Amino acid sequence: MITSVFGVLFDGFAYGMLLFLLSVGLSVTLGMMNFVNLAHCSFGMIGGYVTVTLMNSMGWPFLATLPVAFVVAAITSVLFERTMFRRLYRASDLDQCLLTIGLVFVSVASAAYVYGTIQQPVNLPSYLRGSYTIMGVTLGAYRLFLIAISLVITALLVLSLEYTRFGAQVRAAVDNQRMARGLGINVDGAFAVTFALGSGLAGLGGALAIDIVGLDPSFALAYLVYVLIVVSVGGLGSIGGSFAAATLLGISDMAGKYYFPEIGSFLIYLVMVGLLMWRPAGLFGRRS
Amino acid sequence: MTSTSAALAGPHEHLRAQDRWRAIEVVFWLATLLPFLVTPNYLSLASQVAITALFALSLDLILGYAGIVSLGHAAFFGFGAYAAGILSKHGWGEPLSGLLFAGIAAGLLGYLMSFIIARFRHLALIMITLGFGLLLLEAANSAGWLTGGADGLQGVRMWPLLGMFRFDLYGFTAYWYSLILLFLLFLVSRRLINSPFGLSLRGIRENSTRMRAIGAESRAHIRKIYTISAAMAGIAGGLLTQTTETVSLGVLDFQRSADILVILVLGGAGRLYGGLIGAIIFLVARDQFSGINPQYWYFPIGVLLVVVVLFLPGGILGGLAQITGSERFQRMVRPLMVWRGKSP
Amino acid sequence: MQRATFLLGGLAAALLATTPANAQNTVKIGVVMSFSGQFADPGAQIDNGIKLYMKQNGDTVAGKKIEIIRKDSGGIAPDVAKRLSQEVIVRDGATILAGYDLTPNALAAADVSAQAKTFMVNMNAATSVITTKSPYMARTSFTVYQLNEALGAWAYKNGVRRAYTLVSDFGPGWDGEAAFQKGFKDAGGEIIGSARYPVANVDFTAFVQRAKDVNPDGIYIWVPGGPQPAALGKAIAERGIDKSKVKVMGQGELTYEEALKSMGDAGLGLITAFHYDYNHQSAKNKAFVAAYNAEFKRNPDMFSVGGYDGMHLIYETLKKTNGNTDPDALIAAAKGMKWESPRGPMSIDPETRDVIQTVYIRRVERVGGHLVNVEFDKIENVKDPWKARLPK
Amino acid sequence: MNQIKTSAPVLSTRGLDKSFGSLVVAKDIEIELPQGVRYALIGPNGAGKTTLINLMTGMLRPDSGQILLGGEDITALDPEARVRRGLIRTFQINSLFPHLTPLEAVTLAVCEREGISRTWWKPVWTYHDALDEAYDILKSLMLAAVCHRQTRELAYGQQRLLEIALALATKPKVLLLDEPAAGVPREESAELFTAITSLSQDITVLFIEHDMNLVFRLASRIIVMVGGRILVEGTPAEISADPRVREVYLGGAAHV
Repeated sequence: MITSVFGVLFDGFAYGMLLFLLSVGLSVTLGMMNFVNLAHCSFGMIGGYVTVTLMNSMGWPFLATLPVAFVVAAITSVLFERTMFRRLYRASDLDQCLLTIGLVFVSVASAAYVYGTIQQPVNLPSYLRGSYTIMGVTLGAYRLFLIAISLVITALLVLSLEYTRFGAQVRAAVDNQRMARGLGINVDGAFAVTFALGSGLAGLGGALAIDIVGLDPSFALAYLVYVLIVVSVGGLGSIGGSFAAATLLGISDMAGKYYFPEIGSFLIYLVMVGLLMWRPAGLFGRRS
Repeated sequence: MTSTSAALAGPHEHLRAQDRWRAIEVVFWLATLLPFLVTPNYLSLASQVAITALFALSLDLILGYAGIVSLGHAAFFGFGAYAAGILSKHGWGEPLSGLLFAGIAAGLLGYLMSFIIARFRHLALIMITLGFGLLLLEAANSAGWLTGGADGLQGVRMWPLLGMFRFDLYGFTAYWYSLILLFLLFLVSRRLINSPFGLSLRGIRENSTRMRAIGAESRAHIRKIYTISAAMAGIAGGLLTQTTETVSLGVLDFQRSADILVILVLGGAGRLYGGLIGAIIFLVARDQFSGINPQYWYFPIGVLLVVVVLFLPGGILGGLAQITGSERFQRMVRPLMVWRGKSP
Repeated sequence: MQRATFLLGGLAAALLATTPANAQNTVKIGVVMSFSGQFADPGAQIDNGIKLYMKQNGDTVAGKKIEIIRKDSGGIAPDVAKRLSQEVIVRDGATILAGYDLTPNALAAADVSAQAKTFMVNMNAATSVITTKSPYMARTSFTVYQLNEALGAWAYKNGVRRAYTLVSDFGPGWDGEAAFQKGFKDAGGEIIGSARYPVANVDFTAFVQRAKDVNPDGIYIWVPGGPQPAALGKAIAERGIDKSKVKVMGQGELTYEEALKSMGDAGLGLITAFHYDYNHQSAKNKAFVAAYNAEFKRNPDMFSVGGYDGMHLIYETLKKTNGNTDPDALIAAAKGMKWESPRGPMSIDPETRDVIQTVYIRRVERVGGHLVNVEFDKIENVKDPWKARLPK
Repeated sequence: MNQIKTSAPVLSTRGLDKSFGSLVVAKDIEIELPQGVRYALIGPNGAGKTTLINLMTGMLRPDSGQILLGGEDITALDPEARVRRGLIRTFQINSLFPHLTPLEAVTLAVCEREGISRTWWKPVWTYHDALDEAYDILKSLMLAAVCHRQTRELAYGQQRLLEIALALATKPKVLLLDEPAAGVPREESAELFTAITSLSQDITVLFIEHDMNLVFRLASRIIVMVGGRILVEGTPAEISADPRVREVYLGGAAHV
């Protein structure tokens, strides 16, 4: 019984970490510039396809593809940010939604054209397959890897935002854009870098997600709902909030399926609705 | 657009003039009859456009007028669709009463939901509506005994409309039935948005804090319009069930909620005709693009959305209104407008 | 603003005003299925099967030119599928309906087939009841009952006594569960537990752990295609279920090609019941797979063969009727038709118009460096058992 | 100009306290506003003037103390209910309806007051009385000429006037104006205050204003706040003679 609790916690946490990587970028850009980027998962999809291409066509090892997935997604996103998104920072949310949904459609069709509609397989190296059993709890190797990499990234993010000059500028820009501008902070530049960082993380998340959720052109739409759930429950612009929300949702989803399979599919939505009714601005949000 | 002459005629005359039917509106509604004559092979598409337009109109009432963004409006569409379907399956296939039933059922659900909706705004509101929509979808999937689950509800059979008109293969009955309902509910919406209640809704959209400060009953207004909108969406759903004699989980899908939002924003929210134009453009474009290539039609549709946002912010009608309202455009077209005997 | 409204309305009307070309010597086939969205890949594979058959056999049969009109239903949307089926008949002049990947869509289109009296070939949707909805419909795929009831009986015969079932929580999953349990229990087995997982589930560890906890000697799984089979296969391996002691069984989607690639060795030992695999050993299939590879740079799957055999059925019935597209003549010609498909011998049941075929039992093994489904047992001439039980 | 206290106070507060953590923003506030008086509320930045208005209108809840309107305790009522009883405010930063015309906005407020806003089957223009009333309010504030323009197109000073017009449309007993002339050029602000002081004597007005010339010319009584407390209350003459006030405003000479 106790071991099953630990097992569920572990698996839920790993799943939550995946959600966290996919969502944290959106939370920051939405909180910082009020830009509703529904195409966020399209950047995740780019990362996924980069990994698949490098592995299957060029024979790269899995781990080596991950930084490339990050970089390609980040660069692509900045191109879009500089050419298109920035023109809409002052537009209404609805126009922003429409533009980015349009881009999602384009990305879905493009992926289908280039890669076909087929499920992309990813063949993990042997050391990431299988599992370890520690004190009766089975820990999947890939899940351990996922948790480790997410914790490292979270630590890096928090450290760089808390202790670097760039981090201070970003935080200032999130808190009060106008005042940040007044203080001579290059808000546009800070935003472009943050945007790239967020999309890069989504790209990394997309690459890491293939093994768990697969990859086909519908990825860009299918995981949008989960990402939005994490962002809203966590609170806009809050890394800690996204982390907590992703963990909470991952674990409650897993626990719900394990202990109450009859209502397993309802649980993630019930948790979200309940939390938002309790705290409309999200767990760590300052404003809704 | 100039108002000086009307202003002199007294404050109500100006508003009354805004409320009057314009020639172009009459032309628009007459044009909706064109499919009967010009494209009789496209009547089932036309009826789907009319139903989608009604659904978009229902969303416009809450989003375009009261500023309540919903990513779960399919809940009411789907609830109405299933209500009409289940009624028919259990032996009552009379269309008009079935539609009334669908509207009341969805309206009741909307009324219950409105007590929650009225308390939230912004992202929380969007996500709560989305959450409830998905919960309803899961519930419909689980309640296979009632809804038929993923296979869809089987055994929906409609009696002839008014006892005389069968729902035919060509979609003839389906289209005029949907069109009349769209028109009637459009009239209701038009009346509603020009009423004091409609004015208050726009106030809520524009500045809900200020509404509190002038003592407005904002929450009561929101509850009311949400209920009306839900009932209307339910009628649209019921229409879909009745004209196609099918219902499946697709009516409750997140995709349907997202699509209708895209359609409304594409056409222009808060303009009454926005949802109608959006539905026509989106569905006709989809039909044509997917006819050319059934696999990659998402691409041109996506490009269409991007282009509209970049060049016509505020949706097609919003963007056009800005362009036609601009001085430059007025100067440009004035010579062309001479025959009308007045400036546009 | 209102001016623009009108202009756009007029434009839409003009766009719509294309008239269908009409030629006496053409047989038009409306193919309605998902070409986009979540179910785009099955649609693409069915379409590949159709294309390959037409490439191999020409686009003329019995003196008539065959023209395919493709329509995208975009997912679970019976209203759209129904409308497109109607339109392809009334607007484009199609005399045969084909395609249909999803049950609700096929059920809705069956109404059109029955009402408009149009010959309809269901190339995929696998719920038993579908073919009863139109007397003009035949099926060239399989039914869930056909495969899984056979698998249930086979499992008992091969030593499984206490089984756990885990299925996707929607119609086909329920059918799979019911069919396996019926076959298994009728043979004498005991179901010691069952669970249904949410349709949109992504992580299966919790469910697999539950199954493991009750210690069964067989686990039955019903999973649709997409990313879930690989996730399930991996979860089973991760939870340390020993497949030499516990038989892990399912319908063929569990071990489709891409899923096996993602699973890697985790997939070894999974047992599935299916009607087709590209690894099926026959001359006919070898030629089919080679041609398919050359044309589409990938292997055919159950969807491809459904489309391929569906076209075969249409061609052969047209030959029999000498190009006559009268629906009664076509369906009469289809009834009882037998042929050798890449999947093996198959025929159309003259009573139910449903498919009769061999159900293969396969195990995942490593052959020449690749994981493949190796057939090691088979049950021949299986009819849809669900329809056999219908009151006549 | 000088009013004499005749009637019972329309609005009064008793011992209002409010603090955010250790920051005290209101301490033991006791105010009595008689009918028809034009009160000015002055004090240095951060004295708690806007906070006091927020407390009185219910946008903030006091930690302790009472607010009475016409003798009724309204401390527990929400802002909407206070508005319906005749206590209304304007905002220091414009809080208007950008896409409505002034006529629509003021009509909206009139309709809400009259309960007409619940009806959705009759067009607005059929309510001639409501429209006429709205139009008259706009006319009295010199906004009649622009009453069909969109609010966001109006000049800033006109928008400040519209703030007041909206408040008047609720037929207030007490009108609380938070820096009604904030951002308005000095020449226009005098005009604006003339409009305010010539409002009906049924209305009690309390305004926050930094321009001491205006305050001393137009207010019949003045309250001075410092650090969340009321320093002194009196007629303009009394206030200008008060040494404590002079001390407070020593650094604020620019205002005078």
